[in-house]
Amino acid sequence: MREAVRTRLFFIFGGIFFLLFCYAAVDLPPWGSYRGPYGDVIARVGVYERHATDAVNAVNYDYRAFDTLGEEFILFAAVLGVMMLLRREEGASTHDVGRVVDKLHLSTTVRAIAMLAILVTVVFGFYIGLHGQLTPGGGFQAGVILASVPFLLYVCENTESFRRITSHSAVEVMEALGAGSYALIGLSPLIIGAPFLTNFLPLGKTGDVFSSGTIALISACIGLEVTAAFLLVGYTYLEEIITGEIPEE
Amino acid sequence: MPNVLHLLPYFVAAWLFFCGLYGIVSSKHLVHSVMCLAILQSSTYILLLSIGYRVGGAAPVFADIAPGKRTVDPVVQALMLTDVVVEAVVVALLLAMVVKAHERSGTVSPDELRTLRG
Amino acid sequence: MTAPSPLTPLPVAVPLAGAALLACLRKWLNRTVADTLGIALAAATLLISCFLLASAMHGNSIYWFGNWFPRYSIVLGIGFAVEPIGVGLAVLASTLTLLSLVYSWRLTDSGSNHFQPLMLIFLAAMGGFSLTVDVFNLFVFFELMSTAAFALCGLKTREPAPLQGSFNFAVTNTIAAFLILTSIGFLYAMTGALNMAQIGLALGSRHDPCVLFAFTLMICGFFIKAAMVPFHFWLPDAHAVAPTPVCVLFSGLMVQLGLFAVARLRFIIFAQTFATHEEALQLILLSMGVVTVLIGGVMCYAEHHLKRMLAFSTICHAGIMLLAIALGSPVALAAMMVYLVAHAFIKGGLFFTSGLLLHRLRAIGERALFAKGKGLSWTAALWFLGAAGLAAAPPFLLMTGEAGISSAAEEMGRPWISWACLFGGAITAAAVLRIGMHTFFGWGVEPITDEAAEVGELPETAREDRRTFWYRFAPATACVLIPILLAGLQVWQGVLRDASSVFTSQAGMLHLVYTGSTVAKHLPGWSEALRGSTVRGIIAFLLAVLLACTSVFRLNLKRSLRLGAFLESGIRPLRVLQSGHPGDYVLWLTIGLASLSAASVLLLRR
Amino acid sequence: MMWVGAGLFLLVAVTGFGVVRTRDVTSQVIALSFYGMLMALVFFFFQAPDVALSQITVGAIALPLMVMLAISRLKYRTAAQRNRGERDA
Repeated sequence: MREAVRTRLFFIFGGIFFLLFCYAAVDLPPWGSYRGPYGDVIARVGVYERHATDAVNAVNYDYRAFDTLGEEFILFAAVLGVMMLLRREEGASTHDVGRVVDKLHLSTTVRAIAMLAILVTVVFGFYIGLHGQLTPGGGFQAGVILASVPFLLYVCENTESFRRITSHSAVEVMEALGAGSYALIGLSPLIIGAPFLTNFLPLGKTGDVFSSGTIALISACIGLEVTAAFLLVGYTYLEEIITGEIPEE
Repeated sequence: MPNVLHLLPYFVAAWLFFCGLYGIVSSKHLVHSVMCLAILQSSTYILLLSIGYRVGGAAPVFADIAPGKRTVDPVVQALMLTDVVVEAVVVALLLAMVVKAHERSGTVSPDELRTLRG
Repeated sequence: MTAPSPLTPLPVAVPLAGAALLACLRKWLNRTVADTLGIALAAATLLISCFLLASAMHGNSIYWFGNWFPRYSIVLGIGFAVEPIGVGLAVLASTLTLLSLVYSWRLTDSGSNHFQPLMLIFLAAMGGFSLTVDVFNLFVFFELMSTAAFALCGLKTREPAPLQGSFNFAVTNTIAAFLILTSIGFLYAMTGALNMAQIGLALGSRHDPCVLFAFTLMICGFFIKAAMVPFHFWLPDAHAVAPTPVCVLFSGLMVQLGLFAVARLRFIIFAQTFATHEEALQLILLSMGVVTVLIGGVMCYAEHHLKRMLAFSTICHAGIMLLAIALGSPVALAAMMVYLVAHAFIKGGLFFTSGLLLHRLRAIGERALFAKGKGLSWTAALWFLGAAGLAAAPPFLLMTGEAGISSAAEEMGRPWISWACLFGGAITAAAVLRIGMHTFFGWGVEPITDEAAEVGELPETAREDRRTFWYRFAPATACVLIPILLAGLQVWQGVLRDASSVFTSQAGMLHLVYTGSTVAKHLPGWSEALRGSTVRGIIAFLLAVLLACTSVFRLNLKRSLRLGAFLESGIRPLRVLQSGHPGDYVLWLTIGLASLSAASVLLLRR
Repeated sequence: MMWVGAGLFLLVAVTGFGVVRTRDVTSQVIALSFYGMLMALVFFFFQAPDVALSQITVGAIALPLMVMLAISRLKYRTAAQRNRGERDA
């Protein structure tokens, strides 16, 4: 189809869709007047039942933990997919086109500051991850933050250490372990006859780092998986550039 | 006639959906299409966020507020967290396809990808 | 209340945990071990699902994850309904996955062992999708299924075509996911619930534009997955390029699960919505189904790439299943499920057989295969049996499903639906027969071809080894024989009918969610419709043979009799639409979306 | 409060359209990152700190980073193939 025709047709039908969307939205409850009941019930009972002060994470890792299991495996499948799509085909020879030489030379001061930034990021990541059940944050956010550390290394010119960290098989194992142990945490209550993903651990004292039973544990698994997942995706994209080898056609 | 202000977020969601579709339809670069998909996705963020919002409601974190206080809906926020992950995932996977397609056929323009016709 | 079986979460949890294990050891496992583990896990899932099915036959129950029972009328957690239809689909999913994994044993490219874990994740997603009664959980499994499918579709990275096919697939299906999510947002805003039954209860018979729009968004999302015209463009592209074992899962089950979800929504969430507009809704869905059957059938006959041809035949048959859903009676649903099971195996068998041809003859285009298959008697037998199965000829199970659909249609005063079934069966079978006559007998002159058939599909197997081992034949043979066996077995059809009386009743589902059990009503069978359907099946097969002959022996016929040859060259405007351009596909998606929402919001309101 | 929120929403709508209309992918990444940040601000403003945090990390950083990596790989491949072509010629 010619482009002009395509765009014009789109404006007609897309416009109709937009107008119908707006027309239908008129009957929705007005903005700012959420009326429950699902969220209100959870906000009311979550703290008492789960000893978790962050209701969002109580929903995510307990009331609707099964959704989150699916979500983590979506991430897992996608990382497998990215690695598979960008894999080197078996038997394909490579040739060296030369690595990208870093043109940037950072001064010692900048590097020192970068190292400080890395340190702060690591601390921040762990803080966010460990207090998931208490304050906003949790395993997912912590994972993304921690995964940014090797990228910071990459940015301040240390490509070799980036490669050494991210190309390690341990990263892949870590990712699978994170996802797998989430499934295992879900399976373990079956032994005592409780349903899948029951929060079977002692709930602890509200406000403690080690409170709310499996919520903290699941959060940690997710942190592990997400950190590794983002590292793997990043490395897979960068592999060619940092090793300077591209496969022979 | 309800106040337009009370429907604005829904209209914005509809608009973003429209924009995302428009971007993909008129795209000339596959990476551009992928980013338009991300915009399309943000339509669902706005919709979910505004559904669970309550005027004067606090954030559903009871670390520093008393339990039982009126809060916004925690459930939609949990749904949005899932949504954020889905966005990242889809983009990563689509980009991998674009990169590989470029390696195989040397182009990133949807107009030139014509091995599947008829 | 009936206590749910403790096995309920395992059809999802076992393959997921297994996928993590396999991915963890990926680098250190050699191919054989990885394959064995994959097959063992799929077999374990199949076993568990069978046990679960046995327990579901004793009585329906509901499983609450995390032990979160509903408080009064508010459902707190996520539930899995243990009822024969959903569990039956999980069994079907694990059977097909097991066969596919057996087929891909050792020889086909496994993408450095990424293939097996992705297949297991795909399996888990299909299982969860068919069991869940929570809309958001349905979305999560939809997305999980899609993500695994996108990756699997692009497995063959040596060629450009698979990457383009999977890109189109991924873009359209991701938009589908957002449509579903938007609809979930609307439903949640209106009812404050995510459990299907609770939403249905809260909505009642409301049918303002808001509900209707949410309905349209939801069904459009699932129609994209189910490849209904005009949302179908991604399907042939994806199927033509995906590896054979993956095609089997795509065509056999993934597409139909979209329709299954539409049925779930229609009968549970929106059961009361259309109480006063049943007729108008039927009209919209039926017309969509008819268009799908027509376009799918005509395009199927015009294709010369084996997998593309089979892909269009899937579209055609999915259209027939939509006709059954549109009827909306419990009998029609039971018949549709029978049809789904039969189609899954037959289509799987045909895809496996086309994979065998690609393996033996190193080609997948009709012209390239011309007369090459002489002497491949087993492959030929499977191929022609598959054609008979597609035509719904006796003794295949598809005929039983067709009989049920026809009898339900008769009851609703729409007897023409059986003619649509006959058309769909005949034309798709004719395409399969035509290719079979060309390939295995070398009849007629060299077949015509087209650009799409030239998409050089690299063989999936290693060149050195052209022998065909039993593990390549076995899945294809099983897929062709199972529908014959199932047609002979009457017991399960009774169970299915009773189960569909619960599935189609909102009250039954509500009872299940809030009290943990529900009682199935007994539905009468449709054995008296079987005779008519047998006749139609035979007619369809004969018509298919005739049509294929007018195509194969076109030079021996008068010009006016060359109907097959005319259809084979394709209808130009229809083929131009299949442009392979993601922008075009999204445009068609928008057109479908706008027209369906306009139709439902404006026509169904009143 | 509501009016500030409305303003933010309008800003999102305009920026979203801007991102779509930016045809050059490298500039679009920057726009997308800005858009992600804006979205995080909206989340924070409407009492969704959890989502805001993940939106900052994913929408404003990880996502544009991935796109950047993909673009750089596309460019690298093109340059490498061109170099090779010159060398062979």
